[in-house]
Amino acid sequence: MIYADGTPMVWPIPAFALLGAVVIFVFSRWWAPRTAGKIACTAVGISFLWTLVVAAHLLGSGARQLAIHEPLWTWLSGAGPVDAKIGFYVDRLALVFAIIVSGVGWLIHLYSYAYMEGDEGERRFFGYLNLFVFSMLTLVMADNAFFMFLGWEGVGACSFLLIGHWYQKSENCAAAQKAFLVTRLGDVFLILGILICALLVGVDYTNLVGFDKVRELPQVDAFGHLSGKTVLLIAGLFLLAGAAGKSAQLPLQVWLPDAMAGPTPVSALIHAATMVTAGVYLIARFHQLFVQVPELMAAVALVGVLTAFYGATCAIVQTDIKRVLAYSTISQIGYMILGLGVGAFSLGVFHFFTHAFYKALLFLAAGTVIHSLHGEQNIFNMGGLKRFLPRTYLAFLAGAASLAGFPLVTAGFFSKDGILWSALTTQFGSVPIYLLGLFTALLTAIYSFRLVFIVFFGEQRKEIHPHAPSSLLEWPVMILALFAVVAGYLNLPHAFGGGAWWEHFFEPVFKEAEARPLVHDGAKELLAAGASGLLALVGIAAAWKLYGPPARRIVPEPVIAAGEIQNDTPAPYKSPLANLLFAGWYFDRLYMRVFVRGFKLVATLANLVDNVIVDGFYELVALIVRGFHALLVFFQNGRTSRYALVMLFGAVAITTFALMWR
Amino acid sequence: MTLLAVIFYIAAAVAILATGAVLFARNAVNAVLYLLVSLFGVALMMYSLGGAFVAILEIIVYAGAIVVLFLFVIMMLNIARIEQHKDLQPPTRPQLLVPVILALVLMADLGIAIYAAAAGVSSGKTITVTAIGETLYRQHYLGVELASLVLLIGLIGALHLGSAAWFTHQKEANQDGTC
Amino acid sequence: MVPAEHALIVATILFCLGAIGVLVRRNFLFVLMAIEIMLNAAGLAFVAASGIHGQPDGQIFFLFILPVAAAEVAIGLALGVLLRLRYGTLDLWQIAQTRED
Amino acid sequence: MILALLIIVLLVGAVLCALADRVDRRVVRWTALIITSVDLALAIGVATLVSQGPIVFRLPWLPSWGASLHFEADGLAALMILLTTVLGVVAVLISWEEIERRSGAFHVWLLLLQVGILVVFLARDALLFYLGWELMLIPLFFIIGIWGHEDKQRAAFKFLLFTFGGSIFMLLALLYVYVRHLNLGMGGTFEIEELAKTPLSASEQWWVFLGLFIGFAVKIPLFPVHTWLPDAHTQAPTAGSLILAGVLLKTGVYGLIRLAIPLAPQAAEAFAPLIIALSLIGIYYGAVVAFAQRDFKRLVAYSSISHLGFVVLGLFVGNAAGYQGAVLQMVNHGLATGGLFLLAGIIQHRAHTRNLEVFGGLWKYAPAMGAFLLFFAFASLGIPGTGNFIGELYVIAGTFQLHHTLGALAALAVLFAAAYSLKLFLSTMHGPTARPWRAFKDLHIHESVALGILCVGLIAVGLYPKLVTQPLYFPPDRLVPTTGRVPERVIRAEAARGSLSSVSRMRSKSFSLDHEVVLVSEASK
Repeated sequence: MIYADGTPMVWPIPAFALLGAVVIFVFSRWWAPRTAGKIACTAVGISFLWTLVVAAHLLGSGARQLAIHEPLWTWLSGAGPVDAKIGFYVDRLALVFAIIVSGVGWLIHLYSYAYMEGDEGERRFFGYLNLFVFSMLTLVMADNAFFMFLGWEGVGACSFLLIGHWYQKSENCAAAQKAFLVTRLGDVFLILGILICALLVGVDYTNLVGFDKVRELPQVDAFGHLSGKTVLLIAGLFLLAGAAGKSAQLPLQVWLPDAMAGPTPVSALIHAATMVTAGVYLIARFHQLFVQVPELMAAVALVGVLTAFYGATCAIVQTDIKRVLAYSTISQIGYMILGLGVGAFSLGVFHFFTHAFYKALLFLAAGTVIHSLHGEQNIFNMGGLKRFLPRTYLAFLAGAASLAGFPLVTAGFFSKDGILWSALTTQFGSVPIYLLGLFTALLTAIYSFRLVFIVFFGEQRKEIHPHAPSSLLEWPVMILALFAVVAGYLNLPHAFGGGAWWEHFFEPVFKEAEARPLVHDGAKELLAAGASGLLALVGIAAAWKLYGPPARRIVPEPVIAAGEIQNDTPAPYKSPLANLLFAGWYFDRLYMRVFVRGFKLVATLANLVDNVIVDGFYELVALIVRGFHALLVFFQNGRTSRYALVMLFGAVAITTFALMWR
Repeated sequence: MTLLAVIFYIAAAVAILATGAVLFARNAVNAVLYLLVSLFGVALMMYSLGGAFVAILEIIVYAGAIVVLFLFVIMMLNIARIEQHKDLQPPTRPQLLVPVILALVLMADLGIAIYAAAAGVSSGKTITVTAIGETLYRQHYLGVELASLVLLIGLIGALHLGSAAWFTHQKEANQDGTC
Repeated sequence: MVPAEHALIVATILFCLGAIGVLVRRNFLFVLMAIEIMLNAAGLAFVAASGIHGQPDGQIFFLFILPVAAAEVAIGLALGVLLRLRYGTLDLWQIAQTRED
Repeated sequence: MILALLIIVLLVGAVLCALADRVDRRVVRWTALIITSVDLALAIGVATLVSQGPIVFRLPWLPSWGASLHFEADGLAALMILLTTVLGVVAVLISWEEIERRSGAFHVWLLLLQVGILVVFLARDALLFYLGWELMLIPLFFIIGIWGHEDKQRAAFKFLLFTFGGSIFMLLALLYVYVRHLNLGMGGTFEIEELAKTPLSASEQWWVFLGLFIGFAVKIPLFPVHTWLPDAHTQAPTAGSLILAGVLLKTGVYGLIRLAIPLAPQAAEAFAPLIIALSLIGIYYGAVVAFAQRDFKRLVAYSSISHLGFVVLGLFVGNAAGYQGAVLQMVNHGLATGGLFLLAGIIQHRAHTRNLEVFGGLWKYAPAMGAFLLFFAFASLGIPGTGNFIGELYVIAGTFQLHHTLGALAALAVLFAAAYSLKLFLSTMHGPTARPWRAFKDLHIHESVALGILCVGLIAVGLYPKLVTQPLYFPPDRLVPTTGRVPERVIRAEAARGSLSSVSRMRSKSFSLDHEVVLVSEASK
């Protein structure tokens, strides 16, 4: 599977994942459930290895090629702008995403091999998981926007299936449906954005250029004489809306907290590491377009920072361990979008890189906790697990520290700090955005360590004797913890004597688009890093004060059974602000009441209209015809005198007519 | 106003009144007799119009044969008086409404047509039987044949229906013993 | 000299009376009589016409009407007898009723 | 000759089925299966032969009027025939158990229905086209009327009267053109080619197009005249609604392409805005009402109104993308909605009800059926990887080129499609198991084969749409014209972009057959 000139083929990477899925779907019925898991893990494992082979080839010392372009066959053709091949294009951006998707994906497959043991729909689960990895890989490695859209929708479909894995409970189905429909709305905007780009410059990633020429166009005729800039702005906003849909940014983020209804490995893989970051990949891929229009970059940055703030505030008051992490994911992706919005594309991707590790780690550790507590998800029913799950505790601590941005040691610190620094210094960044980002960093530190102290410290609240997790649940978590700490050093900024290797690594991809001058005047950067590090420590101290074991509980402890927590569950807190934050600023309730109920009403009305008015019209016609029938019967009642009368009438009519006519 | 005209108008009046009487007769026999009177009226009119031979024929064939036939049947089916037979009662006013209107319209039409045609006055000379005979057998010989055919068919029909009636009557009679 | 129009008008009147008779009378025989009246009126019209033109053809036509009328009455009365036997009445409206249900 | 063979095989088959009925029910089914598979083989033969050139078969029929049995298969017709024969085989497969009483007569009607459809797709003679058009109705009337479900008589009559009413206008229009052609001294002929050459004034064309359009709109069905479809579908037996949804609706669109547009090109352009509006209304109306349905088949019926709205939209948008999307959607809709109707029949055969509220959690009892329903539900909402996505993408792209807000409107409809498809899937397969279904067995072999054929078809078109779009291009000049009214601004935008992406010169005089549309053929790309 290596081409003549030595470049490895790219198509096997998604092909193996797809093969695994197909084999499981077709044959697993006759095998033991466990074999499905084994097939799934091996398939993704091979994909991961092959990604490494491709990576080695690309990043090897004598690497001549910057990217591999491998068109397979013509897919869409003959329809004017809609022109696409099925083909793969792996440049450094796609490579990083592919490594994360297949690497973290593989670890999660191994974890879920143990986690999902004995589950009723195990075969189905692993089939969908493989299908998901396949879709995600095609998404990141497609060579044009239309093929990417295939992966994009495939990922949406798989998340629908995996969220609704335990389909017996109707809440899970409702959550799955909500996830699919909200992301589908985002996809509608995305396809429109792609179409505009296709009409303007074509969407083939190998030469995604020409946006600057379009910007100069005073009038673009295909779009009602709008100026080039406004057309680009519209296209960019559509793409941003598509990204917001998939990456759960404001205002389309309502589906992610409910998506926690799926099994925990699903949350880890889809709703932490891979799918939700598709929006980041999209904006990174179309950075040429975004950079042309400053207002667009401002919009992206604004959406990013607002979502980060929104996510952090909501995470503080959540009671379900997975919902805390879900809101934290929304917040962290907000940071990534912020990074892209201020022009620091490589740093945005770097934050994705580190976030994938520690968020997946946190989810998996949470999974182990839930698994060992037999499904208990409410953090206020947990406590003092430090003693029972020491290794999980250590990993969770590392993850939480990295999430909070514990200075110098964790990867989270470097990636978040880089974003905050560029938010301050780049041409697109601005001070208010930096300050809001900084404040959100404080909130992040608070809620991450609130989680740690409530779950692992203090005395045990409920008499649940947790059983020790199997090894397979623990060592993938350990590996992720390791990366969560080490990954930061990949982009050690100059201020800390590092070579900012990651930014140079992405130089060729984001060439001139890098609006952010790599200004590294040591002192200022050191000061900013110090500020954010300090804030992290302050946050941790505050969390210790508020939620640590010695502290008298200030925040009341709502006790709700696990699992039923949905956006619209009754508010557990007394203070209205806490309830507001708990229910995600009532976004979900608003959408449910306005859109969902509205659509149902319109549907029933339309159905009524169809049956009564449109169909009624034809029933009316039938009625009229029946009316004529009744009229004619009058003359056919069998009595001869009636016939004679009619005859006479005819005779008279004819004679009078003849007379008049003459 | 010659004698013939006077006769004509009197006959016309009698014929019309008699026919009206036929319509509103309550008794079948009275109706037939009124019919006879009406036919006589018509015969007189024909005479005054110069159709002496035809008038005679009318009396002999029409009145003599056809109306008498009616009388026989009425007697045979003994439907004379109205008491037993509800269907003899004359038409009520509402029943008459539509037919009368139509009839009036028809009369108006034909009247207009007649006056429009401006036929003028009858020539007054009676047409001799020889003239009738000549034209009858010289030009209308075909008509005569056809007329005979019609009569033949009428004969056969009456016989056939009559015999059918006779046999059914016999069967019923035998059953309930009355002759 | 008898004005021919009057004759034709009388014929029309007789014809219409006959028509009314056909329409309104319920008894079968009366309907037959009314038809006879109509036929007779037609005959009168023919004779009036021949009077006007002085040609014998009109009267010859009346001759043709006679056998037709005769045949018609013969068959009509025979039918009447049958009706009476079959339905026990000559009331057309009632016969129509019995035939319907 | 192969074209005539296509029809003769079916006629012979009908006779055989009638005879076999006296022998035994199983024999009838097998003969029907063999006949339809032979027909499918012939259709595949036709499809391959067509790439060399259009196949013509002509037989004198009514020379005095100038009507002849003129069958001709070009790319589009071959495609439609293939779809008909595939669905024919699937229809026989699916009614293996379902039709118990008088299955001989059922199969005879089924084969005659196919004859009618093939005649419509092959006819190049207006009279023959009309004959086929009427011939289609009678068999389906009996299929729905006799083997239908509870309210079958009413539904059958409604179906017949609606389509008949429509076809009267069509006949009037055809005859008018024939007469004009005749007394303009060009000789009485029913050849569509020649009829299209009669010089009609604008107002004449307007009326002719209106007549034809009404006839076809009832069949498609477009918005105001669609109410017969849900009734006909809910009461029809599975095979009946499969052929009705899969192919019969396409005859309306095919008629538009083959008859209405060539005969009245300028009028077609004048009507285009109205028809686009009607189809957009149809798309949204169908989707919204589908969501409110409680009956499985009625929901799918309304969804096909929405899909067909897309097809007509694509057809009248006026550019290559739209036209291609329309043809693609015709094929995909046939396969996807056919699959949904198969499943509806299968579920009803087991559960004896179509009420969605009663189902729930059937996945536990019938996972294979659940998987197929999942696939077809996602196909009908246009998930990429299936043909529907590509069809809708082309239509949306076409509409976008025409007018970007309309394009956005068309794109948004995809969200509504997702709403009703998910409702269909979730209310039957997912959710708590409402009633303990005892007799709910999973799929039999013949049912899964039938469904499998449709799945393979959909995925094949999804991953390699040139399967469908390739034959359309031969021969380019004979391509049935798109509305041809490509706005000037699109051409300039294309030219401005000329250097970067695909070259497409769209120059069109009018709608007539011989205008020169150079599309992105494979060679020039």
